[in-house]
Amino acid sequence: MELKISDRQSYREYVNELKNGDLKLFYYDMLRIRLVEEKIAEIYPEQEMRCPVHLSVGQEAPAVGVCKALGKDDFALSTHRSHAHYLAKGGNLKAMLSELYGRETGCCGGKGGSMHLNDPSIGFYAVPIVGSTIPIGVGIALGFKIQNKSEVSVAFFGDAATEEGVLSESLNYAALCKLPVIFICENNLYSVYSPLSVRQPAERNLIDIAKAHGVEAFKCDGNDVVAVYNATTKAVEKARIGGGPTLLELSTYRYYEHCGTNFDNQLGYRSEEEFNLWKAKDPLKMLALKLVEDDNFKLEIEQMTKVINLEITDAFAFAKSAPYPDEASLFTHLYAK
Amino acid sequence: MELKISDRQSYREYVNELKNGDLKLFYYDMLRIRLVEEKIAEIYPEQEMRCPVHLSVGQEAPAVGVCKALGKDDFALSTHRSHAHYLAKGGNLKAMLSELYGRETGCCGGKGGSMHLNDPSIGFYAVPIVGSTIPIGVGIALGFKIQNKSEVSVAFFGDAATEEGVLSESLNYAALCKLPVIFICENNLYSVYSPLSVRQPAERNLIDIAKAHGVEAFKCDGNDVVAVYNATTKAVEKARIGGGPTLLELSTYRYYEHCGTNFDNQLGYRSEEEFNLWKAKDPLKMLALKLVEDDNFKLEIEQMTKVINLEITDAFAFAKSAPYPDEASLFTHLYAK
Amino acid sequence: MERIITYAKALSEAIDMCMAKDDKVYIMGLGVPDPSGFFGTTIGLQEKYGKMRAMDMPTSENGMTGVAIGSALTGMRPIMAHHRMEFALLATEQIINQAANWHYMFGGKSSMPLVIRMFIGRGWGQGPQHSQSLQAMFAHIPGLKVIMPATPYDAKGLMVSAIEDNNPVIFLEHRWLHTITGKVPEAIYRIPIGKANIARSGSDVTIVAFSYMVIEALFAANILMKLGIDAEVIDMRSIRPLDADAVLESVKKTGHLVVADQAWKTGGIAGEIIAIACEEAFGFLKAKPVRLTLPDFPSPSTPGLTRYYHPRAINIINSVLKMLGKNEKTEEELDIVQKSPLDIPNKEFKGPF
Amino acid sequence: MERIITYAKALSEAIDMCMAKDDKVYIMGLGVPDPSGFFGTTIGLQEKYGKMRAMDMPTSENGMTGVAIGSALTGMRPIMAHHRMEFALLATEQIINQAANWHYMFGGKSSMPLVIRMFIGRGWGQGPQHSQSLQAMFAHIPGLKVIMPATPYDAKGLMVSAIEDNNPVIFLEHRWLHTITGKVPEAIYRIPIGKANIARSGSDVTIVAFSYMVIEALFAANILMKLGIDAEVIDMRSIRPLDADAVLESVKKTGHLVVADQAWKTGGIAGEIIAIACEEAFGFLKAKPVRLTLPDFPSPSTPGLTRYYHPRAINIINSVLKMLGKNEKTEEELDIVQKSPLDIPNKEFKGPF
Ligand SMILES: Cc1ncc(C[n+]2csc(CCOP(=O)(O)OP(=O)(O)O)c2C)c(N)n1
Ligand SMILES: Cc1ncc(C[n+]2csc(CCOP(=O)(O)OP(=O)(O)O)c2C)c(N)n1
Ligand SMILES: [Mg+2]
Ligand SMILES: [Mg+2]
Repeated sequence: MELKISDRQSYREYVNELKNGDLKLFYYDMLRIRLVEEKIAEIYPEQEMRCPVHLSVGQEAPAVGVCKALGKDDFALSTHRSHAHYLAKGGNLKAMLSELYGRETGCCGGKGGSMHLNDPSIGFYAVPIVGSTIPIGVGIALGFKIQNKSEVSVAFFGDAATEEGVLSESLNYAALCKLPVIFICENNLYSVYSPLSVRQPAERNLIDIAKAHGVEAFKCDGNDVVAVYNATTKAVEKARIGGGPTLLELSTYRYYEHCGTNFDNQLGYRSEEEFNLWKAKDPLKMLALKLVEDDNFKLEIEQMTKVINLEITDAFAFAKSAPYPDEASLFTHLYAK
Repeated sequence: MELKISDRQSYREYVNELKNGDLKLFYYDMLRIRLVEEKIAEIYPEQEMRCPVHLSVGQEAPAVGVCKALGKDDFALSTHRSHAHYLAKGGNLKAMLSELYGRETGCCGGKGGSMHLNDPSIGFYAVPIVGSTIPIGVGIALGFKIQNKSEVSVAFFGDAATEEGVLSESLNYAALCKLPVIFICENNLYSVYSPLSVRQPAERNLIDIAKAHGVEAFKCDGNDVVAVYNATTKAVEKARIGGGPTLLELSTYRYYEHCGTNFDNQLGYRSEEEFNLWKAKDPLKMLALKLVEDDNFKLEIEQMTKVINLEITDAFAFAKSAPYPDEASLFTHLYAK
Repeated sequence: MERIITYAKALSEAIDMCMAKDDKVYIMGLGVPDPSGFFGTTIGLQEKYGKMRAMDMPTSENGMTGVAIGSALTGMRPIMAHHRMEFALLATEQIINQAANWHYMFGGKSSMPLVIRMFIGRGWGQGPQHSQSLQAMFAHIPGLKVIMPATPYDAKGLMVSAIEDNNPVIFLEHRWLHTITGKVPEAIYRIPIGKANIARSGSDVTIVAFSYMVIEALFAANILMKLGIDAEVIDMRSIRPLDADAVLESVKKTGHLVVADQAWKTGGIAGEIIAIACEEAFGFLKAKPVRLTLPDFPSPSTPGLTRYYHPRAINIINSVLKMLGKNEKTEEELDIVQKSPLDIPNKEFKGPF
Repeated sequence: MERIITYAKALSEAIDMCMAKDDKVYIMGLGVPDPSGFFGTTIGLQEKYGKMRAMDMPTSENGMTGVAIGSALTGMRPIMAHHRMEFALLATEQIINQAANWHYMFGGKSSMPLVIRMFIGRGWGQGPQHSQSLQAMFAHIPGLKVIMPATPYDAKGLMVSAIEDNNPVIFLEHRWLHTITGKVPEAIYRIPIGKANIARSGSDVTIVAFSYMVIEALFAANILMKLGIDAEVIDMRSIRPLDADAVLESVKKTGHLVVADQAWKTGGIAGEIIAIACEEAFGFLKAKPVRLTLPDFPSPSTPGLTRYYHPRAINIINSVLKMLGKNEKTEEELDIVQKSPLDIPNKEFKGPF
């Protein structure tokens, strides 16, 4: 069978016709994120992307599952580890890679680098101060509420961010004003090299913390993109009709080192065994299992991969050939008009 | 009957001999705090105590109940509303009043004013930034733990302080390291003029928040000094043997305005009815009820009052006649040697 | 239009008018709907605009600053108010890392209309954690604007400009100013942020001040006039952007510079102004420039010490006299001994703040 | 004793020696026991001193600073470390309101031995929230000490002094310094906090610098020497207390002042030093003083812009040339074009930080 999928858009159109089309799109988006990240990892050593990068490989399901439940005008706020969220929310790949390359075509015009991906037109901002986008996400929800809009806001954050007091402040205020905000904690067990055990008491329970603040909360398998999507969809529906905030804790795992593009299990801060356990339930693998009934799916994956790789090659070429911002732009955008 | 109680010390000796001696001392200490505060309220309009004051009248039971469960080397940290805590912990009345009068004999040499009462020799510090002494209290407990001491640390704070994220950070760390710290929340329903309802969602529950962080927690009637004492004693015993932190939420009520020495119910931010409800269960009244079986107790109260008033008169005279610090002392104590 | 109102009323009018005109403007802060209403500047707003546009908030300064920032990203124009600058220190991360940077670091794609009011200044024994004046901290940060109006007229016009500005503005109000009165037009008007005002023109010496120190500087200038010295008083109004041209022009004319700032000396804005003058008007200065600031010590509580802590008109006068080679004077000699205590803004004040 | 070690090793040695000597000393910070060990400065400490004295911590900068402060009240001597100054902004309230004030405001009754290490500086596209240099903010606060060592020798001696000091000390480490090498005695030694070092004596011009800019200043001085100009380089080492005497003595000798600070201009410490020179050495300056700083814009990420953002030796050289009335030069003319990219500390560095 020959699929007519020459670009992302037509692949979308194509699968929309099929049974399981949604799931295939989930797969497509996760695969695209993974291939982008792996390409970055591959050529980062060229030293042309001269900024810190935090890869999301292993954590594609939270990004895609959550963002698929959102509309374009909903907002998502993210962290240092934002490539997946940015792409899943609909961010422009060329603008992202250009930003990693520090070029004027980057989504910050080169001023931000990998840790400051953003695109207001699709409701997306990321900054690398742990926890700091959580209240900003709540504030966006407040803005929607005051203006009687039906949009919602999502704050992505990691397990370390739950140690910042600002989470508690954010939960309290979101519950107090019943704001349309969804707190997404991607618990990947680590903060840099530090496991949960040196940062949080064993008795601690994020779900209970949220509930004690008056925020509904659920745990969810963060490697199961469909489960993430369903849980988020419910939270979004509730939020849109004034039902207030929800917190979701998604279990997940990162494959690469915290910052940079190497594998670092050899350092010993986490075990090979643990790593393999998580790889066994890889989010792409898990979703593929759901789709195997469809005979063509293996073939489709190959096709998707080709299409995506073309897009990636193209985007890297675009980024690499774009110019650096000129000296004058150092002095622009200090103040908004 | 003529009691031989000419000063606080001999009163202590006297009641120690009696049945119910402890309770009488509780009463004595609460009464002393109340009389001191009322005297301040009475003569603050003279405009000689030229600093903001936050009176504790109505909230004597938490101060006395908690501090009676502590030893001299245990630490207590307090807030803007610290007169009661300071006195209950064993602070020197003359040094306190001198500080309110800004004199060189003050516990800060005049540099701090009412909001910075302190006496390291009895383990006491207060500062008026809401929430900020909570982690400091935890840090003292950490210091004790590292040094293998058996002392404990207590952090007093109000209901508004539970809205500061630093509480959550403090609970987490105290539980993580099983530190000997006791969190005392005096919930008097208000932050300045703001009731709980505009600051915290109805579903919010401090006890559950603490527990979800891995910290044991209990509610307790903050107008019942004996209940406070018992709850604290249990928490202290647990902490001393390495059992970790406890949080106690004590229900209580302040009678005077937030800052200053007037009654302000007429402003309408709280109802006369609510106020009277709380006055009906006044902590001194409640304890007196427990002691009425003792025939002499009414008489004893009169005697106590006399003794305390003598002490107060004396202390005010001392403070008022003490000199202001000299100009040179403005330039001392910038750095410790 | 010779209407005389207080600084507090001028502010309240500016906020009210902006809220009436633009339903995106809202105000939040601990105690916004209080009977005391931020020294009278927020009274009645909640009744008029409802709880979502004039709101009390939890004691969560850091989180709530993030909330204000987030709301600004949806087009709202938040005003956040703090009774004391010290409380806002909990929000330093949001203010400095986030609010100040977003427009620039995202390549101009987002804007951040946000006014943060902080009360500063001295009085009634508030002491080391309730009377610090940390304006230099914020004035050091690119992307912020920092306003310190001294008069009711400026308070209104600069508050309107601040609210209408698409950038984060730190609006600092010295608590001794709220009760002062001055002419204020009823209509809405704007004063450009970043433009100094020649509060008094003169030819012998330039006295630069902002916020409450402008009051002391003008008083000093009047006394100096009696002593035959014609002082120019420059009210900076904003300290970021800083109107260097106004300072330089004056210094080039007078050749003498005194800067008065009720903040610590080392690393303060007074030093910045002196540095600018020395860099840009080198050769015009006829005597070494002088700054009058707080000494580099924490803010004490007792009136026994605050009387020596805060620079006043007499210190400005004597700095000028000395700079011009004249003999210094005492307050007694000048007959300007203040009758009410030095730790309150006016005779009517009965404490506490 | 001609032992040559890195700045990182010098720091690690200082910390280790102090921990060995005094069991009250402990260190905490996110990642203290990490394999990377704070650029190698904390490696092995946990193995040697255990988890309670070399501890990782939750990502709770504000609370944990309070914890450190509390522990100091029981006699402990905490060292807290932050990989980036920006993270410590969450703790501004504890640092400025609490740590800095306690000794003074409690009338000298408590002391607060506390070292807070913060990494600052540039490189490898870290951008607006990971490479700010906010030293001026802390240097403005009475009660704090702020140290910015430039050499391995100073790093060790000042770290020992900081740990033994009974006051809160902000210890700032520019991340381009950790790999530089220099002579460091093996034994423990102290360098007094608040004393500048004449890193190079000269007679024609005074170049004042601290932290990484000392490296650039010394390089510039060498080139200037070849051009026949004899520059004195003063390494401030501490910026609070600030050794004004060292600056003044030098300026009185040379009559020319250039201050180089890798921080923003407005309200920065470079301006403070110029203000002091103008106030106290007025009449000695033969040309207008100059400061070389970052422009007043946020810190961009791309190497396309950072190359124009950070002042370097060439800028110092040209400032001096201009000040002395000579023609400015290009890096090409001086044959000092840097071969490795400008956004990394050395050729070996392969990114990221
Ligand atoms: C306030 C703050 N403190 C510390 C850091 C340094 N830091 C960067 S990423 C990170 C780990 C965050 O862990 P987590 O939130 O679990 O996200 P993950 O990296 O696992 O995706 C830390 C501590 C930071 N960026 N901000
Ligand atoms: C961080 C901070 N924010 C705001 C304030 C202003 N303030 C002083 S006391 C107070 C109310 C505190 O209420 P609560 O903690 O319940 O204590 P209470 O006054 O009821 O004893 C507030 C908001 C402050 N001192 N510190
Ligand atoms: Mg994590
Ligand atoms: Mg309360």
